Amino acid sequence: QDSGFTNAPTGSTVTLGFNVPQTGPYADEGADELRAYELAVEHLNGGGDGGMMNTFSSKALQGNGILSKKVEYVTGDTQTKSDAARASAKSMIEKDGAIMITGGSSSGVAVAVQALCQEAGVIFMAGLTHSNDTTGKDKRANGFRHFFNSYMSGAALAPVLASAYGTDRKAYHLTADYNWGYTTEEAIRASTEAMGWETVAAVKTPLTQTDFSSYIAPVLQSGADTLVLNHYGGNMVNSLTNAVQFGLRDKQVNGKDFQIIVPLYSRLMARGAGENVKGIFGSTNWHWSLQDEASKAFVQSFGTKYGFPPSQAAHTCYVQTLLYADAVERAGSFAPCAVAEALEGFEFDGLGNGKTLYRAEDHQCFKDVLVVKGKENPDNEFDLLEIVEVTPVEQVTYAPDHPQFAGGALGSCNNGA
Amino acid sequence: MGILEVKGVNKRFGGLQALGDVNLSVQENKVHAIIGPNGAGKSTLLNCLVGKLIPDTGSVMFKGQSVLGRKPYEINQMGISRVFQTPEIFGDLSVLENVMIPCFARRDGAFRMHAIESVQSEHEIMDMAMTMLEDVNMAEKRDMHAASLSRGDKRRLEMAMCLVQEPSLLLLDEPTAGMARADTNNTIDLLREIKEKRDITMCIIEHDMHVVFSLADRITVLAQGTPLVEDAPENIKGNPKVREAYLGESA
Amino acid sequence: MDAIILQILNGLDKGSAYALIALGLTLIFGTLGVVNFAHGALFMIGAFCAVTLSRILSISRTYVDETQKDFLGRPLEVKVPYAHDIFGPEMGAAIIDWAVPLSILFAIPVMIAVGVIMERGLIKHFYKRPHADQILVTFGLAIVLQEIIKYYYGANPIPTPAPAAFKGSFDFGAVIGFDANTIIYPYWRLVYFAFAAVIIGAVFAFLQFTTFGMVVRAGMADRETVGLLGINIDKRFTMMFGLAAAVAGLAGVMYAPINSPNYHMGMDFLVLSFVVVVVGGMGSLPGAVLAGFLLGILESFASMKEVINILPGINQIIIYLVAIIILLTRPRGLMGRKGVMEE
Amino acid sequence: MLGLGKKDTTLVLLVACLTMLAPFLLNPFPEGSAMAQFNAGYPDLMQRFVIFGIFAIGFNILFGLTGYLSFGHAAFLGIGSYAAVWMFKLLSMNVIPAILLAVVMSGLFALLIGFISLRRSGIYFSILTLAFAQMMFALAYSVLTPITGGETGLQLAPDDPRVLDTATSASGNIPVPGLFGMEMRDTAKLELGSWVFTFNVGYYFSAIVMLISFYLAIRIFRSPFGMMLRAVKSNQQRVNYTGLNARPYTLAAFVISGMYAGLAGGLMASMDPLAGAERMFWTASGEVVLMTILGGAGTLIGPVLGAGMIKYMENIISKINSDILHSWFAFLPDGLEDFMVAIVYPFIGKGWHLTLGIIFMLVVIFLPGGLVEGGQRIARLFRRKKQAKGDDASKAKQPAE
Amino acid sequence: MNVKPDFSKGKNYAETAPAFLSVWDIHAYYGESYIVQGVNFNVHEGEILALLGRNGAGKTSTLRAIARLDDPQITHGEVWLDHQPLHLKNSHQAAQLGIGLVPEDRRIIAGLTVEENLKLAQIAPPIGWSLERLYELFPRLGERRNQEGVTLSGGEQQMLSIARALARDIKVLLLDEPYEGLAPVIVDEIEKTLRLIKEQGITTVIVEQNAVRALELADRSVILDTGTVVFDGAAGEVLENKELREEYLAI
Ligand SMILES: Nc1ncnc2c1ncn2[C@@H]1O[C@H](COP(=O)(O)OP(=O)(O)OP(=O)(O)O)[C@@H](O)[C@H]1O
Ligand SMILES: Nc1ncnc2c1ncn2[C@@H]1O[C@H](COP(=O)(O)OP(=O)(O)OP(=O)(O)O)[C@@H](O)[C@H]1O
Ligand SMILES: [Mg+2]
Ligand SMILES: [Mg+2]
Repeated sequence: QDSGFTNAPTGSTVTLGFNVPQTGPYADEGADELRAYELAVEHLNGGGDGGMMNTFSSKALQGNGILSKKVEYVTGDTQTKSDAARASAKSMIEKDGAIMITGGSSSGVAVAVQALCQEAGVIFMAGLTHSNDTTGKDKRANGFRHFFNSYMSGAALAPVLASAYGTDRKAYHLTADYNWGYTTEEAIRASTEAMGWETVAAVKTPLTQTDFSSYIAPVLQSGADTLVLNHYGGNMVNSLTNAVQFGLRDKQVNGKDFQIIVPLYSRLMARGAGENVKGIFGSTNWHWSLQDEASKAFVQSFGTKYGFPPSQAAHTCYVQTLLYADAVERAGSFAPCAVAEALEGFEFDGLGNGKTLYRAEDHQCFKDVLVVKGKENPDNEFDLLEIVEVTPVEQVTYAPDHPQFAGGALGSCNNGA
Repeated sequence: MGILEVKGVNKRFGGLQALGDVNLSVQENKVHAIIGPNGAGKSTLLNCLVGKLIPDTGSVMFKGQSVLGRKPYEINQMGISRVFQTPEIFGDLSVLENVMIPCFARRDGAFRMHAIESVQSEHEIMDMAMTMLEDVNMAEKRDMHAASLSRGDKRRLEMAMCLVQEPSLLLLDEPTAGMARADTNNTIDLLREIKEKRDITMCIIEHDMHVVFSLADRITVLAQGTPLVEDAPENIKGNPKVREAYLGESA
Repeated sequence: MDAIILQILNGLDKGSAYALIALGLTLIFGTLGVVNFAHGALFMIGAFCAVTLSRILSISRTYVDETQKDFLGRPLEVKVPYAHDIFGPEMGAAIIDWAVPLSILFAIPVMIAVGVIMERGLIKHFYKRPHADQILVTFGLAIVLQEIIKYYYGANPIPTPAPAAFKGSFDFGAVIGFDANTIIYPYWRLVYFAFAAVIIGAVFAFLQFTTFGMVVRAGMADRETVGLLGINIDKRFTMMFGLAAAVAGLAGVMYAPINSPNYHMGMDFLVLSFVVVVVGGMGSLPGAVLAGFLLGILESFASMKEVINILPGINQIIIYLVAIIILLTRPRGLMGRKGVMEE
Repeated sequence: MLGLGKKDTTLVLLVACLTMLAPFLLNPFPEGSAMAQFNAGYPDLMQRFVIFGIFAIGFNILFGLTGYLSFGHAAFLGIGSYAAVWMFKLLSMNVIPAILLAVVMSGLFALLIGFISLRRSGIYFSILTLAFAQMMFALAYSVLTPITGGETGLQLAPDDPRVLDTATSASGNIPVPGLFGMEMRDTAKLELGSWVFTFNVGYYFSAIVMLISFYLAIRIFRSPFGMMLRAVKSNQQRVNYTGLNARPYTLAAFVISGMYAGLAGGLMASMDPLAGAERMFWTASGEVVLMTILGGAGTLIGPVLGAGMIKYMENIISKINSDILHSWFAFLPDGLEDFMVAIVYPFIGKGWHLTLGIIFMLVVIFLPGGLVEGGQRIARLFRRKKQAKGDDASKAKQPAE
Repeated sequence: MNVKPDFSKGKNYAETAPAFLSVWDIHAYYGESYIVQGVNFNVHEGEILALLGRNGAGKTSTLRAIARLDDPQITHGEVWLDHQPLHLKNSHQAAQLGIGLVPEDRRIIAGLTVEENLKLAQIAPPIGWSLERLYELFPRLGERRNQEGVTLSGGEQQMLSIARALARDIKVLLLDEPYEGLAPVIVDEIEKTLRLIKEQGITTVIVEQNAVRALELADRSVILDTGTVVFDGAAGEVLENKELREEYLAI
């Protein structure tokens, strides 16, 4: 029996904590994450068709739970607020004896819960979090991120944008006024400027803004010919809708067609923007239309169970659960430090994004990044984005001490009590 | 020099000259009555004295100091208390508490924070308040919610609240309106008694001539915002101008 | 110069949304004196009336098309709206396209019914209760309404586009002699502005030229006495509530194309609309409208990058800052009535 | 006792017993049983109960006594948290200086905001406080990110100076808040049969602070100061014409309640050293209003009950998922089980808001005085029963007519 | 007294003479406090009834109960006006059936001008005196028609309150202390008006502390004490009966 760490499982079961937004604006995203988690648990316990367990390069998982303990789970509501997220994570740790916490759909929450897990001595497998900080200045030894980040978005998008729109563009950034917005703007600016674009202005917009008209109206006057919306979720839906309403995309500036770019796409949110996403570039961690075996297997089992394809949030959450389980199997222990060691520098394949590395220095996964575009003629209601390019991992890899990730330290892993 | 000197006070409301050049001198330890038709500006004049209104021009001196520009509570602390025409009491508090509050104001001034002591331990204040309630015959109602008092009782309570402060100048705006005859008589006695016991000056507005003539040492008749006459009570009764403008035949 | 005109225009349009929302709130909060935290929910329900109607219009029959495949590679189920069958494909498509304007007709009875039911069933018992109780009950109601919508429509925004005829924007600058593309203005926002003006005008006229407004105001100041004068004030309060709900709902219907409706849009607007009403002055309809436009325009100016560069973060706080300044300099807001909710 | 009347002493003792025995009372169901889901006796939630209790008690001093409805009180909670975390970052992990600074800072802000806002009354006051709080939230969330940590919140880092303490513990981790060697998170477990009871240092520390706050609040309620505040609520005109300056009284109440909020914020940061801007959002201010009214505004114990109720819903009901539901109804035949789950499902888990909304409405409709009134009604019912018995007895003695 | 007369139309009244307004054994509560404890009296068409009693005797409460206001709540008893069962109605229905109450605190509606206050009374049918006629009766109101009602002087408010009742076509006028706060000349004036009103056939119930004046005006009198009727008879009788006067009216 394992012992000497927080919530060491004693019985025949092991409890995982799924902490997702169940209320608030990201509730649908959270619901999709939860579906993925339930699917993952089913697969881990040997149910269903096994999904990506069949394609996963590591074969440690047997379909008999984790280390032969049946996987059980508890759920909590982050409300997309760091306080609430921490409260529910704490209750899962303190009350339900969760050995690992995973989930979330915003960077603020991820960072907050990651710090909590570090303190409490459990592993945190981040869900959807895209800010550089999660594995940058706010990284923690007990926290791991599979999802990509702002820097990778910039690095992946820039070449595609250059080839589609040319290298002589004037960009106007609208940036959500909080950490994720800052890192995303920084990343996109850095990579687009590197290929010759000019940034004419970058304006911060309040998180609580719902109508972006007064930010969008001056764009044309500024002489910019490209609008970058560093917005996510409801902000993105509204700002994009407003921008299209203003007819920006029908205009010509500097002799070029005006273009809009959304660095981070989410299919669920794209649906909220409706027709307006057509032809607009962005990046995403994963998309269900990927044709590799792993993705197909995942879409197959998810789609059969729930009737629609999974979102990128669902994908990353599913993968994180498998990765955790696999690491425990390989380490032969639930002890966080052992698990962390097993994950650090772990190389794998067969989970949908090609060959992937969990880098030891910052606990960030490095894998291919998708550049997508709003589809002009969707075949069905889920077919909103088309993959323009799969940017190879080399192109989005950066040094651990890259300035965009400066500050902070991983610290050492914590086994807790 | 009176304790209260009002000089050349004017007050306009839009097009209405509510007070026009009012001069008034109230002598110490005297009861000065202000009478006059409805809308003559009597209440407005009191409002100017207690800081509820600021006169457009003129001066109001109390004990040689100007009251103009001071806040109502400062004026009260100078020693002016007022009973309003429509009772202003603390409806949510008990009758006893209603009377205790002015006791505190008298002892502690405009602000003092007794946040930790208990009300129950303030014996002297409680005693003071109870004595006052007995004086106005309301002792048995001490625990009643002030809002549920009948109208006459509310007036008596308000008067008790003013009297307990032992102000040097007490302004009474129709203190006995709506009071039963018996209570009116009691009130007259009470006011008399207080006047004798303590050195107190009163300024009283009343439409009940019985009250006015029983109490007043001097009477000012106000009509349309200006003093018509000022004289001793005996002379007022007979004044034909006053009879016509105000008293009518029945007086 | 053109930048300033642009922001004024923008402010006007944002202001018309604020004014319209605040107008409905003023009828309930400023006039009936009920602190209605469910007002945002009414706005949201209005927007979902548009969503619902467009869904109703596009109710479809399905047939399986073997030639096409769905995401799992199964034969695709193709949907054809009944509207296409009934009115012919062209006319049917046009009707679906015009769902939002059509929703106005749909929303009026729905919203009046919602308002009346809400008042009769719930609010009626709270006129005499403390504001705190009103807050609790209406907040509870708002949550319930919100959750019901979320249950049926999900948490994501639902795109509800304006008719194709209103797509794109009007080059205002070109018309008044500036360079092309400097001052542009989406057509639908022009429609919204005009619509707001009409509604505001109609509500004003109704309250100004009938005794209705006076009676309701009197009823709020003193229900008992109004009853003594033989007036059935309950009935009028109910009507007022229905009216307010309809105004809120219409504001929501027309707002749907501007921002895709989601279940929490009401809460997003709630605080702001209270601020607008209070800054305008309690009990004053013109005040609410004026404050709506004023705050809209100021917000637009504060969002200019030139301004943000000088005062970082000003766009975040401008509305509240202005609210504080106005409330401190004008005790009862811009045009507030004395004695309304001041106790 | 302690300068309180008999009734109040009983109340304080009762609350003291309840808080001290909370680990038992809140864990009535044996571990592993189907009902264990409803156990609330784990440190985080217990801490939240008492901390939000403090917040609500303080809010009630302002709202319950003066009637001034502040809609921005969460700002002070936020300030308290930030102050405490900064103290952890700069000085030491001891909670005492952190909490002191939290109280002082929130008191200062309350003084400033109160001084300005109290120039208006009624709804105008509410909106002023709301505006201040929203501004503070917006700034904390974005522009002031260097001071507040922005969206992520202000957290401890291994490279903090912490002049009186080590920056990192021996194991290379950030140290945790403590009180002279006792860590706030230290927990002892007591297993009795299949029951597990948890005793947590942080909880008991907060509980004692709460008891002190509660006691002080009672003293304030029963003091001449409290009476003045009620007078201000009842008739401010009269207060002024009685020679009392209402402003310092209301301002004092505002500052005191702001300090309570700061204390709550400081404690929150001491239990969990991260301060987020969302704590200052208007919904957080609204929450304390709701807690107070739900429990019973103007009553002593009401706000604590309200706080407990809302936090319980938020933390317990929201965590029930369909899996757990199925296990509850597993004893039913399959069809019926699914049916029951389908009925209950919308109200739990992600539907916990719905349940909360319904409870708000039910309480305010049927118990106009909040939960306290509910308690009183039950008490009255019992008393009446007793009385009825007594009446019967006395009737029996009377001779028949 | 123990047999309840049948007040409905077309029936023979067994005991009472034709009564226009009948108050039959009403009991009314403010919340838990029992205030009106079984009040009985009849008012005949066209007469003036003086309802007298000490402060807190329950006069106001009785009038409010008759006018069917929410407080106090009638728990038992009946009120009939001109064959209509008022106890089954609520206040606005009672008003439409012809009850006109002039409340003791006047209840001028804040935020409305004098004229609006009067217009408000003429919204629900039946409509009584025209505005012109009212302004003729109270010229002061005419002068102040555009002033906000609550800024009127106390006496002016009283006039407005009476005028507002007359603006409706009422069958019974319930006056709660109409003379309170009025200058003696105006009291004379109102008394004249009341006589005038009486000539028009309007039935009046008047509650007044100035008992003598009220009794001079009234045909009959009912005296209340702690919520019950202690005297019911001709007005003159009270004036003659010294005991009664001293015991219940203290005059
Ligand atoms: N705030 C105000 N705005 C406009 N007019 C006012 C205001 N206050 C008082 N008035 C007017 O000023 C005049 C004087 O009013 P005041 O209340 O002083 O009369 P009064 O002598 O007290 O009469 P009463 O004996 O009837 O109480 C009245 O005609 C009144 O209508
Ligand atoms: N709202 C109320 N709640 C509880 N008790 C009340 C309320 N209003 C009046 N009372 C009580 O009812 C009794 C009768 O009051 P009422 O006002 O009818 O007396 P009244 O005869 O009109 O006296 P007054 O001459 O002083 O106006 C009083 O004892 C009073 O305290
Ligand atoms: Mg007067
Ligand atoms: Mg009375």
